[in-house]
Amino acid sequence: MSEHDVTVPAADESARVEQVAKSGDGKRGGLLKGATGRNLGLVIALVALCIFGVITAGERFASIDNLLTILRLASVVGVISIGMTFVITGGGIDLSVGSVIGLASVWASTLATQTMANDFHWIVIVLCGLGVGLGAGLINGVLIAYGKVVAFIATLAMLVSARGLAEIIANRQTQIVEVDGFLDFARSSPLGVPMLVWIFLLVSVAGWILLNRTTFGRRTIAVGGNPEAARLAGIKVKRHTMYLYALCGLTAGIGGVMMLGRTTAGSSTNGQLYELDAIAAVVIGGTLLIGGRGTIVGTVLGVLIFSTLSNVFTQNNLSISAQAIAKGVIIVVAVLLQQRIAERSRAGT
Amino acid sequence: MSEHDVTVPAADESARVEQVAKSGDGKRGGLLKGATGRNLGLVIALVALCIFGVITAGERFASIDNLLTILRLASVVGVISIGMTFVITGGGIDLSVGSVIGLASVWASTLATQTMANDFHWIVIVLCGLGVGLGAGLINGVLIAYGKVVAFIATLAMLVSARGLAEIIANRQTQIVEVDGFLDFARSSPLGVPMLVWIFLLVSVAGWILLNRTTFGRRTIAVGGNPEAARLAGIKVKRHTMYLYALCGLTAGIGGVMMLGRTTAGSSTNGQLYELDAIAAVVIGGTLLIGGRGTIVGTVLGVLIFSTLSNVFTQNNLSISAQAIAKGVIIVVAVLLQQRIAERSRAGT
Amino acid sequence: MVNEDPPLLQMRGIVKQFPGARALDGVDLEIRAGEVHCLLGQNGAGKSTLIKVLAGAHQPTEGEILVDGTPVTITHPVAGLKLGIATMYQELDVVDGLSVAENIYLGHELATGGFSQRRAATANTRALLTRLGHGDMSPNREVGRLSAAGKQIVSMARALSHDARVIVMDEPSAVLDAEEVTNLFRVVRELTASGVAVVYISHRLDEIRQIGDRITVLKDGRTVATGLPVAQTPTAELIKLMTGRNVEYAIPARDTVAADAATVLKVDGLALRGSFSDVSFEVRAGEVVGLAGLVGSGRTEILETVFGARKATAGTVQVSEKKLRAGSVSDAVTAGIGLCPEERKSQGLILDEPVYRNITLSTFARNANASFLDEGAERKVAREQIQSLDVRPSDPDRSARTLSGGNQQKVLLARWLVHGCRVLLLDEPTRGVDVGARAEIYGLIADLAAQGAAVVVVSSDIPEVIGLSDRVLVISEGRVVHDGPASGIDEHRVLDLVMEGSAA
Amino acid sequence: EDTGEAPAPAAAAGSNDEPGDKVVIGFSAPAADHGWMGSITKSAVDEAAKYSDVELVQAEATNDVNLQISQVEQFINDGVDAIVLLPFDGAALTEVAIKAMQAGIVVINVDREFEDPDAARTTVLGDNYGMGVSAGAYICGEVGGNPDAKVAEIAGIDNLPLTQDRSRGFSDALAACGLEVSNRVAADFTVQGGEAAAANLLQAAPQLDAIWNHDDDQGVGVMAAIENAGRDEFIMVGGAGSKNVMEAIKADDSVLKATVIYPSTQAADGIKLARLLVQGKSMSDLVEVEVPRTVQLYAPVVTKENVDQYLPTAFES
Ligand SMILES: Nc1ncnc2c1ncn2[C@@H]1O[C@H](COP(=O)(O)OP(=O)(O)OP(=O)(O)O)[C@@H](O)[C@H]1O
Ligand SMILES: Nc1ncnc2c1ncn2[C@@H]1O[C@H](COP(=O)(O)OP(=O)(O)OP(=O)(O)O)[C@@H](O)[C@H]1O
Ligand SMILES: O[C@@H]1[C@@H](O)[C@H](O)OC[C@H]1O
Ligand SMILES: [Mg+2]
Ligand SMILES: [Mg+2]
Repeated sequence: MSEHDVTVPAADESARVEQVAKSGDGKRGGLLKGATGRNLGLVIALVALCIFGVITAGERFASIDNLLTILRLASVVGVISIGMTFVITGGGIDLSVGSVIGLASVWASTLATQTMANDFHWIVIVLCGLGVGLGAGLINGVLIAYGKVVAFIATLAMLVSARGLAEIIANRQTQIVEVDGFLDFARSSPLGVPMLVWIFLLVSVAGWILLNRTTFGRRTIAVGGNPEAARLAGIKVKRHTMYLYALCGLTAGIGGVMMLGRTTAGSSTNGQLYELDAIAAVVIGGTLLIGGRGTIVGTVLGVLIFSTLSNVFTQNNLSISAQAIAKGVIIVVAVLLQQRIAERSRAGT
Repeated sequence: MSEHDVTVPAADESARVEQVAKSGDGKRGGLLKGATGRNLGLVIALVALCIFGVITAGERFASIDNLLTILRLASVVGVISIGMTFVITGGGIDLSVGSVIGLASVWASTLATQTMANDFHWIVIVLCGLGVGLGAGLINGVLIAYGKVVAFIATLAMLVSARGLAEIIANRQTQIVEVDGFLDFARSSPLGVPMLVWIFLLVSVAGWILLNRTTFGRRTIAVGGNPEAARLAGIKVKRHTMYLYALCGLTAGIGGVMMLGRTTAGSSTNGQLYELDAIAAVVIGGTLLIGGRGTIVGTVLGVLIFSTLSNVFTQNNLSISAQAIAKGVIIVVAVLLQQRIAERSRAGT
Repeated sequence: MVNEDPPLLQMRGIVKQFPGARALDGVDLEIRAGEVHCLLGQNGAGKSTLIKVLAGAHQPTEGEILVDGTPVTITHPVAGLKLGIATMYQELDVVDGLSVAENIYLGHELATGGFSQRRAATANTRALLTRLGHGDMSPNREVGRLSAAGKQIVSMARALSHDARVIVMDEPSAVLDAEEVTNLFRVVRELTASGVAVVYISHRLDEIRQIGDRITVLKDGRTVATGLPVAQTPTAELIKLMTGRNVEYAIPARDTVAADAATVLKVDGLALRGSFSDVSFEVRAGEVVGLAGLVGSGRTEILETVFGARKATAGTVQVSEKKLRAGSVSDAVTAGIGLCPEERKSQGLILDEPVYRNITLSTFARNANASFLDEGAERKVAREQIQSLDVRPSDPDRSARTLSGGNQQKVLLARWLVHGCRVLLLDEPTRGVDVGARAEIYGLIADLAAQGAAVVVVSSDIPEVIGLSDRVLVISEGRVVHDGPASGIDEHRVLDLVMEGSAA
Repeated sequence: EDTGEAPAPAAAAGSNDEPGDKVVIGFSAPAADHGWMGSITKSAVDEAAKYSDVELVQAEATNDVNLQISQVEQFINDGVDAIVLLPFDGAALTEVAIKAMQAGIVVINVDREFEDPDAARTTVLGDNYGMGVSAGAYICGEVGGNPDAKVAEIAGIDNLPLTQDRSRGFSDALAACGLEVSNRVAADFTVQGGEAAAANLLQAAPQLDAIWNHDDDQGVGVMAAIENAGRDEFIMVGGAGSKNVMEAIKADDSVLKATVIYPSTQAADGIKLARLLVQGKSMSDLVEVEVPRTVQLYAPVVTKENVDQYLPTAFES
C-alpha cells in the first residue's frame, strides 16, 4: 500500500476501490465494459437524473432540442475536462484552465487578430486561441517539470496572471467578434449537431484513444502511478510531464475559441471557475486525484451529469439557492453511489 | 522518499527539499530556527517586498497605521490558513472554508441571532458563528473519513451548498449588524492593536503549539505522512481525520465572525475564493500538499507576503490587473527562491 | 528451554480471505514464553499476513487466538499491544516527517494533558537506542533522513518501547548488514532471557540456525510443520518443507570469463559529491562484478550514478566504448543498461498496474506501431517471461501490488530480460527473497552472464556477493578499498578491508 | 415634483392590469451576490406574482455566460412568450437573444445592454453615465471651491461597460470644475470587496476631500473600512440607493452625504412591459400605442433634503 499511504485514507480507499472496480475488465479502458462496469454508478446517476427530468418536465426535457442544449452547455467544460484528465492521471493538477480560456478568448478577438483574420482567413482566430492555450500550458509544464514548482502553486499563479493579462489586453472591454467566416463556422451544425458538440465529441474520442491505446497514454499512467519507477525504466518523466500540461493548455485554448464562437465575444471573465467544474467532473468520473489511473469515459459522464443537472433545475424552476444546495448534495451522493457499487463488484470478484 | 514517489515529480522534489531544509534544526518546528532556517526564502521575499514598499511609497508604507492595515487585511485569511495547514498536513484539502465563512457570517447576523444577542449577550453572535463553522467542518470530516468521499469532492460539494444555504438564509440581502456590544468588541484595539490582529496572533500561536508540541499535532503528521503506519501504531486515523476537518471548519467559523466584525455585515459572498488564498499561503509556506509535513510559521509568512503585496500595489496606484500578473509572478519566484535556498542548505549538510 | 504451563500464545485454524486471494488457509502456531520461534515460508506463503492477524492489523476470516490458554479477539492494533504483542512490520512502518523519538512513541505518546513531554521521550529514546547499540543516533533526527537500516532500527526501538511479552519481527535483517544483525541477535537473546517470546521471520536460514529455538513452516497459507527443534532439523528438510521440492541452495558454479572477452561497461573516476568519489572499474562480457560493503557505504548511489539516475559530479561511464551522458537514464537504457533498484516497491514497480505492463514498462514502445500500443504482443512477451521465471501467480493481469517480494523481484528482472540488456545492475537482488526464488535468481544471473551480459551485483550478504561474482570491489565510505578476483577473498577479509577503509 | 422612477401606484392601476391571456416569462439574471441584484430578482418575482396571467420561469442565477446562454436556449426550446434578461455580460448574450427574437419571443433587456438593438424588443436600464455625472456634479458643488481637492473613486466590477460609463460620466463632470480622480480602485459590488478596496485606498491616500463609491452594497464594506481607519475628513457619495445608505444620509452622522439612484426595480418593470407586449397592450400614461424601445431610468441625487421622497423605493442592501 505504501504509495497510497501518502494520500488521505479516503483517497487511498477510493484508490483501492477504483482499482478493484477496474480489475473487472482485463483490457482496461475497454469502452463499453468501462462505461457499464466501473462507471455503472455514474450511468445510474445520469439515468436517474434523466428520468427525473422526464417525469417533471415531460417532452420539454425529452426533446432533441433540449438534448442538444445540454450537450452545448457541456461542450466547453467537457473539452477542458479531457485535458484535465490527462494532467490528473499524470499525477498533477491544473487550476489555470479557466483563466486560460478567458485569455485565449480575449487574445483571439483583439482588433489585431480580427483584422488579420479578415485579411487572411478566419482560421487565424482559431490558431491564435490554440496558440495562447498551448503557450500557457507550456509555461505551466516547464515550471512544474523543470522548475520543480508544485503543480497546484504553478497553475494557481497562472490562474491569477492569465486573468490579469486578459483584462489588460481587453482593457476591460468585451471584444465583439465580427469575422463572419469564423462565426458561420461556429454557428454551423453539420448533420443537425452544433459544431461545439462535434468538437466535444472529437476531443473526447481523440482523448480516449490517446489515453488507452497509445504509448503517450501508457507513459501518462506510468508517470502518474510511480514517477520514480517510470524514470528508472527509461521514461523521460520531466519531458512527459511538460507535454501533459501543454496538452491541457491546448484544450483550454480550444475551450477559449469555443467560448468565442458561443458568445461571439472575448471577455476576461470567460471561463471563470471552470477549473473547479472540470476537476469535479474528472474526479467524479473516477480518475484518481493522486494519479496513475484515468478514465475518459468517466470524465465525459461526469461532465454530462453536471450539465444535465443544471438543465433539469431550470426546467423545474427551483429557487435559485435551493439549486446550489441540491447540486452539492447530488455530487456527494453520486460519489458515494459510485463507491458502493464498486465495492459491490469487488465483493463479486 | 518512497511515499513521495507517487506524486508529481515536483512535489517529490519539494518533498526532499523540505526534508533537507528541515534537517537544519534538530528540534523540528523550533520557532526561530524554523523561521530563519527553512523559511529563509519567504523571509527574504517579504523583506524585499517591504523594501520595495518603502522605496516607492516612503513613510506612507512604513507607517504603523499601514502595518496594522496589512495585518488587518491578513487576519481573516490568516486564521483559516492555520486550519488549512492542519488539514493539508493531515493529507487532505478543504475547498469549503470560503463559503463556510460566508455561511457563518450570515447565520451569525440573522435577525433571530441579533435579537437573541441583544436579549442575552453579544457573545451569542460569536458562538453562533463558531458553531456553524464547526458543524460544516464536522460534515466534511464525516463524509471524508467515514463516507470515504475524496476530500476534494466532499469539500467542493460543501462549497457549493454552503453558499446556497447562506443565500437562502440571508434571502439575498446584506445583513447589517446592529449589536453594539459585538461591534465595540470587534472594533476595540487593546494596546493599539486591532482585535482582528490579536485573534490572528492568538490562533497562530495556538496552532503552532498544537502542531508542534502536542500529541494531536504529532498524530496529524503521522496520519498525513503514512496513514497505514499510523493505523498500525494504534492511532484512530478516521477519527483523527474527522477532527482535522472539524478544526478547519472551526477556524472558518472564526473567520466568519471576524468578517462580521470587519465589514459589520453578514453576506453570502463573504469569504469568496478565500480557500485559494489560504491554500496558496499554506503551500508557499512550505507545507506539503501531499501531507506529512506542516509548518505554521511558513503559513503565517505566506499570508503576510500576500497581504503586503496587495498593499504595496495599492500604495502605488497599480491597476488590479497589473497586480494580478505581478502576484502570479511573485508566487512562482517565491517558491523557486525557497527551493534554491533549501537546496543550498542541503548541499551544506 | 522447555516449560510446563500453557503456551503463551496459540493460533488455531487461522484463515484469511482477501478479495481475490486466500492468504491464509488454516494456520496453527504455538509460542512459548522465552523462546525464539522462527516462521519460515516462501514468498507469499502467508507469514506477514499471519503476524498481521496476530497484531490485530487484519481480522481473521476464521480461526481462534488464545493467550495463556484463554481465547481473545484482537480487533485493532491497540488491542494487540494491550495483550503484550508488539510487532516490527515488514514494510517499514515509520513516519518520515517525525523525529526518531516521536516515531518510537507514536500512538503511546508520553504526554501530560495532550502536551508532549519531549524531554522524557528523548531520554527514554536514547536509552532504547543505546540498548540497541546505537546510542549515537540522535532521538531528534528526522526519520526521513535515515537510511533503510536506520529506519529498521527505529521500528525495533519502538517494539521494545512497549514492554511486550511477544515481539514479532518480520524480516528485520532484510535491510541490515552483518554487524547490525549481530547487534539484533544480542538484543533478542536479552529479551528471551527475560522471558519474552520472539517470533522471528527471515529468509536467511543461517540466521535461523544462530538464533532460533523452534520452527514453524508455512506453505501456500497452510502450516506444513510446527514446533520443529532448530538443532535437530537439517536445512535440506526445511527447504523441502518450504518449497515442496529439493532446491540446490548453493550458488551455481560458473566457468570463468574468457580472457579475450570484450569490456562492456567502463566506469572511470566516477564521483557523486557527498556520497562517493573516484570509483573506477570495468566489467567484461559474461563477467559478474560484486560490490561489497556495509549499509550506507554508497553502493546504491554508485549503481544509480552509473545508471544516470543521479548526476555524477565527476568521471565517465562507457558502454562498449560509447560514452554516456551524465544523469540521463534514458541514455543508459538505450545503451543497454538495466537497473533493478534497491527499493522494489517504490522505485521499481507501478503497484496498481497489471504485471504485464510492469514487465513491458521499458519496452512497450517497441511493440507499438506508430505509437499505437499492441497489448497483444505485450501480453505475449510478458507471458513468456512469467513462464521462464516462474512468476507466481502467473496471471499477467494481476496488479503487481498483490505479488510477494520474491515475485516482484522476478517481474523487475523480467523487464530487463525483455529489454535485452548488455549491462545489468542489481541492487540487493535477493533482499526479502525466499530460498527457492533466491536459487532461481542465482541461476538467472549465471545464465545472463553466460549469454554475455555484464552484471554488477550489490548485496549486503557478503558470502552471496563473493559467491556470485568473478571479481569483488569492496566499498567503504564511498571509496573502493579493494578490487580483486572473488576467489582470493572471504567474508572476514572483506570486513577487515572495510574497517581499514574507514580507519584510513 | 417627479416620482417617475418610483413604481408609482398610478402605473399599476388602469385597464392594463385586467387579466388577459396567459403569459409565460423566462427570467435570468447574474448571481444574486449583492443586495441590488438580490432585490432585482425579488422585485421581479413579486411583480410577476401580482398577475394571475403571468407564469415566471426562473433560471439558476449565474455569472457564467455559457450557462446563461444555455438557459435562454432552454427558454427558446420551451417556447416561452417573453424573456426578461439581465445578462452577466451584455455582449456575450446578444447572439442568443437575437435567436430568441427570431423565434418570435419578446426579449426585454435589463441593466446591462446588448450589443445589437435588434436583440431586444425593449431595453430597461439606469442612466449609468448620468450616475457618474450626477455624482461628479454633486462633488464639484461640495468641494469644487478647492482647486487641488483630492477625489477618490471606488468602482464596481471593472469590466462591465456600465462601470466604464459611470467612470466616464464621473470624470467628465469633475473636469467641468477643474478636478480629477486622484485615486481609483475597483471592487466587485460585494461588501467584502468594498471593504478590502477601501482599506487599501485609505492607506494610499492619507488625505481626501471626497469619495464616490459606485455601489451601495459594497458601500457597507467601504463604510466599515472608513470606520476602522477612523477617517472622516472627506465626504462620500454612494450609488444605486440602498435603504441603509439613505437612512445614513438622513441621520447625517457619517461621511455619507448623498447617493445616486440606480433603481433595482428595473427587472420588475421588465416583467410588466413583457406582459404588456405579449398581450399587445400599450403603456398607459403614454399616448404612444406601442411600448417604447428603450426605457432609461432617471438617476437623481439623493441628499438629506430629498431623502424622504426616495426612502420608500430604496432596496434592502
Ligand atoms: N491486501 C491484500 N490483498 C490481496 N492479496 C494479498 C494482500 N496481502 C497479501 N496478499 C496475498 O497473500 C499472500 C501472502 O502474502 P504475505 O505477504 O503474507 O506473504 P509472505 O509470506 O509475507 O511473503 P514474503 O516472504 O515475500 O514477505 C500472497 O499471495 C499475497 O499476494
Ligand atoms: N533517504 C536518504 N536520505 C539521506 N541520506 C541517505 C538516504 N539514503 C541513503 N543515504 C545516505 O547515502 C549514503 C549511501 O547510502 P546507500 O543506501 O547508497 O548505502 P548502500 O551501500 O547502498 O547501503 P544499502 O545496503 O542500505 O543500500 C549513506 O551515507 C546513507 O546514509
Ligand atoms: O449589479 C450592479 C449593481 O450593483 C450596480 O449598482 O448597478 C449595476 C448592476 O449591474
Ligand atoms: Mg512478508
Ligand atoms: Mg543500497
